Amino acid sequence: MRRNQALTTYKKGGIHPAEYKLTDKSPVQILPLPEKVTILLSQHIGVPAIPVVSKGDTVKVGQLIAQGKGFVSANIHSSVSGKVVKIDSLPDLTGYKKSAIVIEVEGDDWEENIIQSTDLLKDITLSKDEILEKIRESGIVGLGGAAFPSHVKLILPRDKKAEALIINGVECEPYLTSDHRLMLEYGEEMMVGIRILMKVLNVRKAMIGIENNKADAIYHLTDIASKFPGIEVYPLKVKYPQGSEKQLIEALTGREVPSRKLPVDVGVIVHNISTAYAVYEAVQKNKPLINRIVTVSGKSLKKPSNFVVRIGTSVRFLIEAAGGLPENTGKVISGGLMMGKALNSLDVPVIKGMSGILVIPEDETKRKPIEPCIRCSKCVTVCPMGLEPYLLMSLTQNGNFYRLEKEMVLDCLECGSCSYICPANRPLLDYIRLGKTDVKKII
Amino acid sequence: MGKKESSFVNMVITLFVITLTASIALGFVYEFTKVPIAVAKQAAKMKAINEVLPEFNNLPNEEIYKIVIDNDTLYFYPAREDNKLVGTAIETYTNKGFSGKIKLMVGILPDGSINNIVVLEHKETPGLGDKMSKSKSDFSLQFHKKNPENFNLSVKKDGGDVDAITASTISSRAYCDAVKRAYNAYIKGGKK
Amino acid sequence: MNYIIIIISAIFVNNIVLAKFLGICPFIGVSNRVETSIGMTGAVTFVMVIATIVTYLLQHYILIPFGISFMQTITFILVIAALVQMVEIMLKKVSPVLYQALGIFLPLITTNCAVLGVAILAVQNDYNLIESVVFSIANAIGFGMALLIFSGIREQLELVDVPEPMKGIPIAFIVAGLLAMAFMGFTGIV
Amino acid sequence: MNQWKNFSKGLFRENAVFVLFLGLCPTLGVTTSVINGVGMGLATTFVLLMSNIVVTLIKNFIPDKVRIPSFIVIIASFVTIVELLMQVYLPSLFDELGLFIPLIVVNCLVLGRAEAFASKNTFTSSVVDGLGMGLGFTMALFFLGGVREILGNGSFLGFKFIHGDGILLFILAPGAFIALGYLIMIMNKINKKTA
Amino acid sequence: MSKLLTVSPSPHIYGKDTTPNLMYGVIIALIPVVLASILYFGWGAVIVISVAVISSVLFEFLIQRFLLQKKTTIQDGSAIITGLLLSLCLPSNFPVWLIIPGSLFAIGVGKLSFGGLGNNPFNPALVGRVFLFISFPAQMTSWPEAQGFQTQYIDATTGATPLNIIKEGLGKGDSISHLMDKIPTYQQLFFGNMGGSIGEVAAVALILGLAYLLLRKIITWHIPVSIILTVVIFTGILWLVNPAQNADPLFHILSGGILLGAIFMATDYVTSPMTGKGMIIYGICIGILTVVIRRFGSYPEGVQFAILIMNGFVPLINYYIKPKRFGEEVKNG
Amino acid sequence: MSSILIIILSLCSIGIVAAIILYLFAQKFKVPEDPIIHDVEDALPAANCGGCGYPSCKIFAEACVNSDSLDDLYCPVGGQETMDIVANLLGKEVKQTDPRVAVIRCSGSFENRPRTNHYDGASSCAVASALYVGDTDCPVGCLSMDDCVEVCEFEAIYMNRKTGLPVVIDEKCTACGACVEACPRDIIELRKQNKKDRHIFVSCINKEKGGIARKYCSVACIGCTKCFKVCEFEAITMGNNLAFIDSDMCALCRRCVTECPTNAILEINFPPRRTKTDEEKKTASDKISEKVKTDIKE
Ligand SMILES: Cc1cc2nc3c(=O)[nH]c(=O)nc-3n(C[C@H](O)[C@H](O)[C@H](O)COP(=O)(O)O)c2cc1C
Ligand SMILES: Cc1cc2nc3c(=O)[nH]c(=O)nc-3n(C[C@H](O)[C@H](O)[C@H](O)COP(=O)(O)O)c2cc1C
Ligand SMILES: Cc1cc2nc3c(=O)[nH]c(=O)nc-3n(C[C@H](O)[C@H](O)[C@H](O)COP(=O)(O)O)c2cc1C
Ligand SMILES: Cc1cc2nc3c(=O)[nH]c(=O)nc-3n(C[C@H](O)[C@H](O)[C@H](O)CO)c2cc1C
Ligand code: SF4
Ligand code: SF4
Ligand code: SF4
Ligand code: SF4
Ligand code: FES
Repeated sequence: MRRNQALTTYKKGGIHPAEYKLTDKSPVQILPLPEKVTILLSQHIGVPAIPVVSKGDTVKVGQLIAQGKGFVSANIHSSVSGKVVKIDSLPDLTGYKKSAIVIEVEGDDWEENIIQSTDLLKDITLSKDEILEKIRESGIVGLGGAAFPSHVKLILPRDKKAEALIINGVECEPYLTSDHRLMLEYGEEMMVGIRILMKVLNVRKAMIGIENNKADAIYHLTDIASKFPGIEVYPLKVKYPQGSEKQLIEALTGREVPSRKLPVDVGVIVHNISTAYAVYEAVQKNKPLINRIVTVSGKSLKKPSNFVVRIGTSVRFLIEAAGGLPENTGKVISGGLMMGKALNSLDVPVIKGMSGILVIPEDETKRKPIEPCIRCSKCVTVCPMGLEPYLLMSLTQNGNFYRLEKEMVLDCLECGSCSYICPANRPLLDYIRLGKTDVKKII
Repeated sequence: MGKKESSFVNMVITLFVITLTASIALGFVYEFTKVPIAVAKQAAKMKAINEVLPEFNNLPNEEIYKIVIDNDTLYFYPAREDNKLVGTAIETYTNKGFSGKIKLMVGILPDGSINNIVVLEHKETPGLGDKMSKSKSDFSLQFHKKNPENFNLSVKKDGGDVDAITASTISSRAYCDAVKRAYNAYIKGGKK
Repeated sequence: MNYIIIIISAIFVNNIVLAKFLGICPFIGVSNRVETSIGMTGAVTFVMVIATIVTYLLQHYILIPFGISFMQTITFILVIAALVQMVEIMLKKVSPVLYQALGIFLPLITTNCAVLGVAILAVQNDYNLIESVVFSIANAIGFGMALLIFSGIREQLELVDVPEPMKGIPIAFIVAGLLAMAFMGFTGIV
Repeated sequence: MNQWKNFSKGLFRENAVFVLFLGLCPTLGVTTSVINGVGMGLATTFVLLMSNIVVTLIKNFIPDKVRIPSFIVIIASFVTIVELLMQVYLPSLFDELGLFIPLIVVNCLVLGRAEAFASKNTFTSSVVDGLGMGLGFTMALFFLGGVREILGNGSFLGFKFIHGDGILLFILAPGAFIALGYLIMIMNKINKKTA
Repeated sequence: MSKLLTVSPSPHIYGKDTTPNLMYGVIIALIPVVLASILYFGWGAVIVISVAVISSVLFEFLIQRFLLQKKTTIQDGSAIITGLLLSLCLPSNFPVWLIIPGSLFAIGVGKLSFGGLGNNPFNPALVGRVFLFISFPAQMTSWPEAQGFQTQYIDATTGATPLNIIKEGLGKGDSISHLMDKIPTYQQLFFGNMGGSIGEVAAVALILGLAYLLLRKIITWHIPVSIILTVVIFTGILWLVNPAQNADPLFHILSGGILLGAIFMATDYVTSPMTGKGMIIYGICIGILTVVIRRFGSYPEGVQFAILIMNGFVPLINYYIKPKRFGEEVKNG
Repeated sequence: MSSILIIILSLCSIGIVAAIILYLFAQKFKVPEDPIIHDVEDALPAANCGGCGYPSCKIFAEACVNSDSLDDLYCPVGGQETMDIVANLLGKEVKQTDPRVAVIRCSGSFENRPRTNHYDGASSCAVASALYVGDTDCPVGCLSMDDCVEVCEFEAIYMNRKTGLPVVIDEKCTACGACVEACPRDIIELRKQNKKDRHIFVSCINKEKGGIARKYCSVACIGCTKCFKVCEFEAITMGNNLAFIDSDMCALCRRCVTECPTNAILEINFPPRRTKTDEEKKTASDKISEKVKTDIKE
């Protein structure tokens, strides 16, 4: 029904990196259980969770092992069954050490109340508050990247009202296909998840934004959406960073979220497609967030695939499953090419927010030598937030934090479009990020 | 060292004494230089007059008279030898210079021909327009002993007889304009 | 029309800094920030106008009638210095805000040849009182414009990698030179 | 020895133009030729020296509040004297330097020295300082005038050594700035090396 | 681990544009102009262009290598552009021994004094050109006639440029309609047949270059379009008010260096504003200044001064004119 | 002669009128300002360098006058002398701060600390440190990207490219603390300046348990407490698996240096040891201090 509609997108800036969606035709496979998982206690934005098990305890799949304390925090559940062998500081994705629980896998013993069948449970029986509690208990965090505890987003401030729910199916990063596969394979479950979210938020309308390069998903979801009142699919023009909350909202509604305001301020709430699916599983099947789909991809990999992975599995294990680390590997990236984190070691665990592992050959990783800015203004043109990256970078280098704040450095999404486009290979985002941290320190 | 404190009386007295001393000193220097300065100023003009006119033995600047023509006021300095007019120096100007006003002293002989021309004042570009000064180029020599009756006071580009200074047509044109102005004034009533 | 010519001439064609070389010290010294140069321009305008008025009166009602024009320099500077100090003292008390914005530049302006220069030029050009005022305002604007452009460029240069020996004053002079070169394009407009 | 240091600092280490950036207007304004530059420099030196002498002699009798006005009167008197004398003896140079002669009064260098040095030091030091500073200033004007005359006019001290014109720009306003910019850079380098 | 992983902040992929890419793009866009100029001026053009380009590149190399003692950047192509554009606004009989100080000034003073590519506030080619114009006005104002391929260089037949004819004529009190007979027709102006500097003879070649630059997205439309439109509107008004004293807009656009300036010089990244809004303001001011200088000033041509003057204002424009920030105007429904 | 009279009259009257008006103005619009601020400002070096943490010398002078004690106020350029003068002027006590000098508390040179990955981002310690642990596994070790070198206005630090560690030139260091601020890893410490620029300090700030620390870096402090036990002057404190030598207490006896099993304690600018046993056991610090000397000479 919306197939012939003109494609919309946001107005300002944006780039178009190569897509490399190698795995968009690979069905999701279930990854075998590893021998050991390392579950970090800080997988979300906010206060780290506090362990509620101790060394030597045996745990089941789905058992609460660490509790989120404080308003912005999330529970953490065991993703495997077995014995807790260590509660210690271990390197996280940045290599710095953070608290983690290490569990040795023994069998696959699930908590009893989790419904393991794959039947679609369409009826939403729980009340609004019960749902919210369920989501909180299940430790669901945003799976679109930021890993912000989802229940917090669902509790609207008293004076604000949401008019619509926006579901982010954009997946604008190169290589990544986990959301894409999810939409194709678990479309109906996801729709139920969206209905649940709509119920909690008390909205009549949900808009699913999908970029035009996922035509199959658009067709598929448009078909099933007709069975779910209020949910509509909107095809979008391909442009990075359309997946970013603010840009997506503008693309779909024409509203711009003002600087340092939240989406609720323009009457919408954004959730990712995988988050909606996780909500479905939590509410309908009692299943906490213990696994997720991770795209393991890269041109040099033997078997690029989409895996369902237990949280805490080591990245090395995933790469082995995808054919092993090629000889010429330069970088291993968690997340997408544009926003992902390069890993300094393969012995780090999968976390809730990890949507992909990319293996990039050596010759493609080298940054080119930095040249002086030629003031071509390309970075200004592509910045989706209307900032001036070249200026932000040199202000950071000169330590002019007062002016940096005035130039709205805190609005930067860290989308990387500016560094991508710069013909002089300037590490714009590297410095802007630093500038943001420094500015946050002084205000 | 003990400085004086800044009381009202002290301040006024100090300033008074200083200004008094200063003004006395200045007054004397002024008195002393008053006449020489006037002489020096006259000397410059006299030098120009001398240069543009043939030998004379009167004091042209004491016989100065002015002629008003088309709203222009020009000063004339008649030169006589033994009471016989041998030439007239005319202080003339133009505003058409590349950088504004140019002042010339033009010496005209009784027969109407130009004896000599000296630039009194100009702001033309050094190296270009300033070549109209005698010390910088021979431009002004071409007017020597020419009678504008049969010497068209325009640059060649405009159909005249004057060779313009290279790359300074504007200055040359302005120069001619000033000379023309002097000549016209001379013809139209300056001849005394 | 006369006023327009005075204004255009003072701002563009015979810009006080770029063509006449007056007020170079503060031009070089106080031009690293755009904001300061705005303050400086305000202060200069203020002082220049007042100084031109007072010196005009002085010239036409004291120096000329008494035939002592040679005392121009000494009387003008004395009056200007006293005036600036008076203004400074007064501002501090009457409007601390204004003092904060302009006052810190005032002592600098006393020893700024632009003010005395404009006062003398106004007399030399035989302007009447109103023309003198227009002349001084236009010159102040010309000064301000040059200062503003200059501070903009210098602020930008601070963010780039100027060769070590050229840093600071030398490069400022080069910029001033190129700017003066560009402004030569206005030659002949009036 | 000490006085020599006192003297030479004005020439190099604390050169008014190249290091302290004072008195820039006359520096740029009159240096179309060496002669003009040196003439201006010497006129300034004279005023500087004389005012330093007078200030250091009477410094103890001047109350603080009227210090600046008194200094200005003293300086202005000497400037006027220079003006008058030049009109008698060097009328053509006086015309060339024009406005910049009365502006010696506001040359930050002169007042700055009176205020910062002469009002605090002994007679000999003040004389030496005035001389050093003034000659340093003259030297700067000499260099700048030299560069501009050579490049802009192809002559030195009025003696023409090339046929035709020089690079006009250096005689005009922009050339003054640019030449001074590079001179300061070179001076910086020299000062740094000897430091 | 045998081989070490590489770690760097995101993003991990980069676009294809590089500085040399963009610069060589501009050089390609200049090819039609160069060809046209050789066609009309012959050997003179060849000599002037090659001397300017070679000396610019050489000076860039020598100064960076021996005075600044850093890596040379001649391979990025910007010095070639500077040399090319400098030569394109010289007359084709301009003596070689003056071209060399011109490129030295352009590269040495205009560019490398500030630290080289990207730092200079003023357009180096124009700095060189205005330097020559001011320093050697005689040589800079003798314009060979465009008469098809010629073999003579210094002693080429010279004539006045259309703008000069107009300026001088008006100065003498002639009226435009009278003067128009003396200058080339529009068709000649468009395809290139007039006295003038090497690069401004053929409007069509310049417009080809503009098309290429826009297609390859090397520049945006803002600057050229706003300059040209402003000149058209401003001269149009003057022309309508007093056709006897003012030439018509089309003449102004096609004659002299407006197209060359608007397309290749005002657009120089380094010396033009960073935002669309800023570029338009910049363009409009250049247009106005150009006409003011042409019409009221001493010089017949004003683009180069106009661009240089506005180069001076660029930092202020960048300081005050900001891009529209996301979410600046709240559009709620 | 009458013209002289006119001259005298006019100039004097202008002078006197100016004096009177100025006086009246000064009286009428008097703004109380503490003259002492001016005096303090005069005493300061007028470098306006910001080393004191205030934007200009004048503001620092105001701060000195307005605060109750001068404890937190220190002008690094003028040094203790200047602060004494200021204290005298204000009649306030100054805390006696000994002259200090910066030291680098990391010995994780390329040799001592294996690299575990390759960094390819913007060359800035701050950027790298915010991104991740760095190109070794030590989460607190030097990142070798010159942030401290760039920030030093006195050119008192340079990077030794062979070791990948910065080196402080003691004579040039003014202890302004800029590098301490700049180092994202807090490696740099201002320590008491001893005679002949001698230092003894634990050149490591890693708080991991011994075994782990040692794995990252062969000269890490492993918290074995041997030095702590041997120090007679109670200059050494232990905490979090890390020893710390208080420069105010240390008597430079050098006992701890030889005691340390990992050579984590450095002695700099000491004459070489003469005993035979020490010859073979030439400490890492000896090597480094020799290196420093030759580097400076170069
Ligand atoms: C510090 C912080 C506080 C937030 N607070 C709220 C909140 O109070 N309510 C809400 O709905 N979302 C909140 N958010 C969530 C954001 O709106 C956004 O959904 C989340 O950061 C993920 O967005 P992204 O992946 O586009 O960056 C917060 C996010 C952050 C980082
Ligand atoms: C530059 C940028 C790109 C993003 N791209 C995507 C994306 O492709 N898909 C997605 O679901 N979220 C993306 N996000 C995150 C969203 O902004 C937002 O956090 C998310 O949709 C909120 O849903 P969640 O809380 O359920 O994760 C992106 C964020 C940024 C800043
Ligand atoms: C810096 C500069 C100064 C100039 N000064 C003068 C000048 O003083 N007098 C003049 O007639 N033209 C001057 N010109 C104008 C040019 O030489 C102009 O092109 C010339 O007058 C016209 O050329 P033509 O004389 O060969 O016809 C100057 C040009 C420039 C760039
Ligand atoms: C679109 C474009 C236009 C350019 N125009 C000029 C120019 O007019 N003059 C010039 O010297 N360099 C020009 N360059 C080259 C380069 O940007 C210039 O040399 C820099 O100013 C040197 O820092 C241009 C480059 C580009 C990409
Ligand atoms: S990373 Fe920040 S500054 Fe750069 S384009 Fe994205 S939002 Fe703009
Ligand atoms: S894209 Fe790069 S070269 Fe262009 S303006 Fe931005 S930082 Fe400068
Ligand atoms: S920054 Fe300061 S403390 Fe650090 S080495 Fe330099 S002078 Fe010493
Ligand atoms: S000491 Fe600190 S600032 Fe200096 S290089 Fe090492 S990590 Fe960087
Ligand atoms: S000499 Fe200093 S402002 Fe002119």
